Amino acid sequence: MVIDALSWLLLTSGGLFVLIGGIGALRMPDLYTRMHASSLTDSLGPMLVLGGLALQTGLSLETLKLLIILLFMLITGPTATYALGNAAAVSGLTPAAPDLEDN
Amino acid sequence: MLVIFSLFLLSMLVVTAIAIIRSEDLFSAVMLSGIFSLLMALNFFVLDAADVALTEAAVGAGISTVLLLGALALVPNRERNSRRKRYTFVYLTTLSAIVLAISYASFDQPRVGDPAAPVHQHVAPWYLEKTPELIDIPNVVTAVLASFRGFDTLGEVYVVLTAGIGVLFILGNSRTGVLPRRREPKLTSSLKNHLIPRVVGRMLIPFIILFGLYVQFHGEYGPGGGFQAGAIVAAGIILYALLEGEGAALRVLSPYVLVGLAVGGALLYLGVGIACMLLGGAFLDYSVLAADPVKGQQMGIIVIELGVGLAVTGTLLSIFHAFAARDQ
Amino acid sequence: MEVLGLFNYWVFAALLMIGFYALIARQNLFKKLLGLSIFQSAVFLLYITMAKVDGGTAPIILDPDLVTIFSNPLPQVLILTAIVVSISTTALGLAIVVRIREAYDTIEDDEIRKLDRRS
Amino acid sequence: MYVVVSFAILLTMCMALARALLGPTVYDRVLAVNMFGTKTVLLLAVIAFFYGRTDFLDLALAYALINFIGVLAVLVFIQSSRDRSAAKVRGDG
Repeated sequence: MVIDALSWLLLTSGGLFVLIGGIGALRMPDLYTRMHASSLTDSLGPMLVLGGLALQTGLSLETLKLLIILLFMLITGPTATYALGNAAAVSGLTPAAPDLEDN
Repeated sequence: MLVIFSLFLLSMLVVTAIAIIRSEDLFSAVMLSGIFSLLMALNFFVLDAADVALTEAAVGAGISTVLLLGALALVPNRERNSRRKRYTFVYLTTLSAIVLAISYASFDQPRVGDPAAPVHQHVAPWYLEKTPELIDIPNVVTAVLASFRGFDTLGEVYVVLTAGIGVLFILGNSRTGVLPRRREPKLTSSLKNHLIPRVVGRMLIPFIILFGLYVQFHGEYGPGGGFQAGAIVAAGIILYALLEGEGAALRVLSPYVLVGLAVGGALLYLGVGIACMLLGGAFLDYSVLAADPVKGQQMGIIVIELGVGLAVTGTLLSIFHAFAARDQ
Repeated sequence: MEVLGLFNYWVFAALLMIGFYALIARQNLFKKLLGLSIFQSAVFLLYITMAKVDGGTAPIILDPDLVTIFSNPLPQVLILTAIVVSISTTALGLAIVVRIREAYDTIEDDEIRKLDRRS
Repeated sequence: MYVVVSFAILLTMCMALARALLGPTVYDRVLAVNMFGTKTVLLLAVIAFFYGRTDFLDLALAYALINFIGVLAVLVFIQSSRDRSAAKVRGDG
């Protein structure tokens, strides 16, 4: 019962974080801030959602599969973000930060 | 509930398709077609087609983006912006009329998921009923693919092989025959000076190949089979080519090995069929392969799935190298 | 709800014609190939839609004694192979486009026709 | 409850799609595709649980492994096209 409640809590908060990341990716002003919004929630969201799902099944082959999926997402997500940010920075894309120009 | 999922996913599919057609930047069109493929896989999954969704995942996520980009590197990047678009209005009205006509005709179609639809009445119940008895593997899709409709699948494998041979003939080099020529890896065409993607990518490759083998040999019990496994293994090796340069990948698996894999896989499939004939059965009737017909069927399915996997891996990798080795 | 059951067919029709529009109205050969693959995907969607059975699940019989509703395996088999065939044939088309670019230095259909007429 | 999570993911997918359509630069579109890929993995996992067919997690695993390749291919493509145009400017292309 406690595990069930905990799993629902993880699932809903995961859904919330995913949604926040989506809003950030849509509304932020330039590429780097969008990447910031989406990549952080792309790591936290799967952790919470897949963790919640893992609590649903108990200890079984499914838990193992979920953990493997989570592991690969945690490895590849930040790498892809790094590569993308690096490519954008090398190509000369600058952050749109009007406040910095005043200093 | 699933109806609403479908509504969402299908509407996104149409929006993406329109965006693909409208965008004049071909690179964005390729990116959007990646999203299109993801949405298509989700739709297949919601419609209960796990095997098809896995195929779409294996092909759409890696291979098709890589091939489209490989071709895009050799052609102009932008569509010419033609101001005078003649007949656009005529086309749009005609095609909208056809859409409306098909939609109107759909009111005579059975509703989606109607169990009384004609398509579910004839041969499908027989497959579902007889598979446990005749072949005794859980995945009916694999059973139908490899055994009941094995002849059809043989044809498909040869179509894939023929397309691969066609690509090699069209893009091959005149000096070295139809095989793409070996070339020193250009530093620019790999991620050699990006340490993090290289380390992570190299770590992933064995897992991708392992997962491919799992899909290959678990295909009788869950979603999977030769087509999916071939595409996944090919994706793993393409990842190596992206990280270390195309030449390095060619040193691991030379063009001759790849063509050998493709042809060998296809011949393995054909050979099983002929072996069945020699043992006194019909072409591709695996029952004669072992003393127990059910065991014979299972043996036949495993061997021909292996043939399919080898043929698909070899063909897709040959196609990839043919595009990658082409000079601008 | 009864009408929503036909939504898949409408999406099929729309995708089919979107792909066909690219084939006939766009001049760029690469775009034509993308349109062709959308056209193919529309057909895949139609087949998989027909395979669905209400309350069914994917046709993997884990326990033969348990009576469950399964979706129709046959259209799934046809489409499974068709997906791999479609990527190979698209690659063949792309190869031809690459060669056309090398021969004519353009991949716009009307410009190629113009060059052909001139020679 | 699975429904709530799946709708959150579906809405996020819509936003990612909007970003892919709007995206002023190439990189925005790549970012959108990457986001879309991770959301697909999550949605596949949640729907597998919703259906009660948890043996279909293989699909999510396939995407978790292979999605990465698309992004890297895009980066190689961008890099090589930049190098090529740089070579053209120098006059040795």
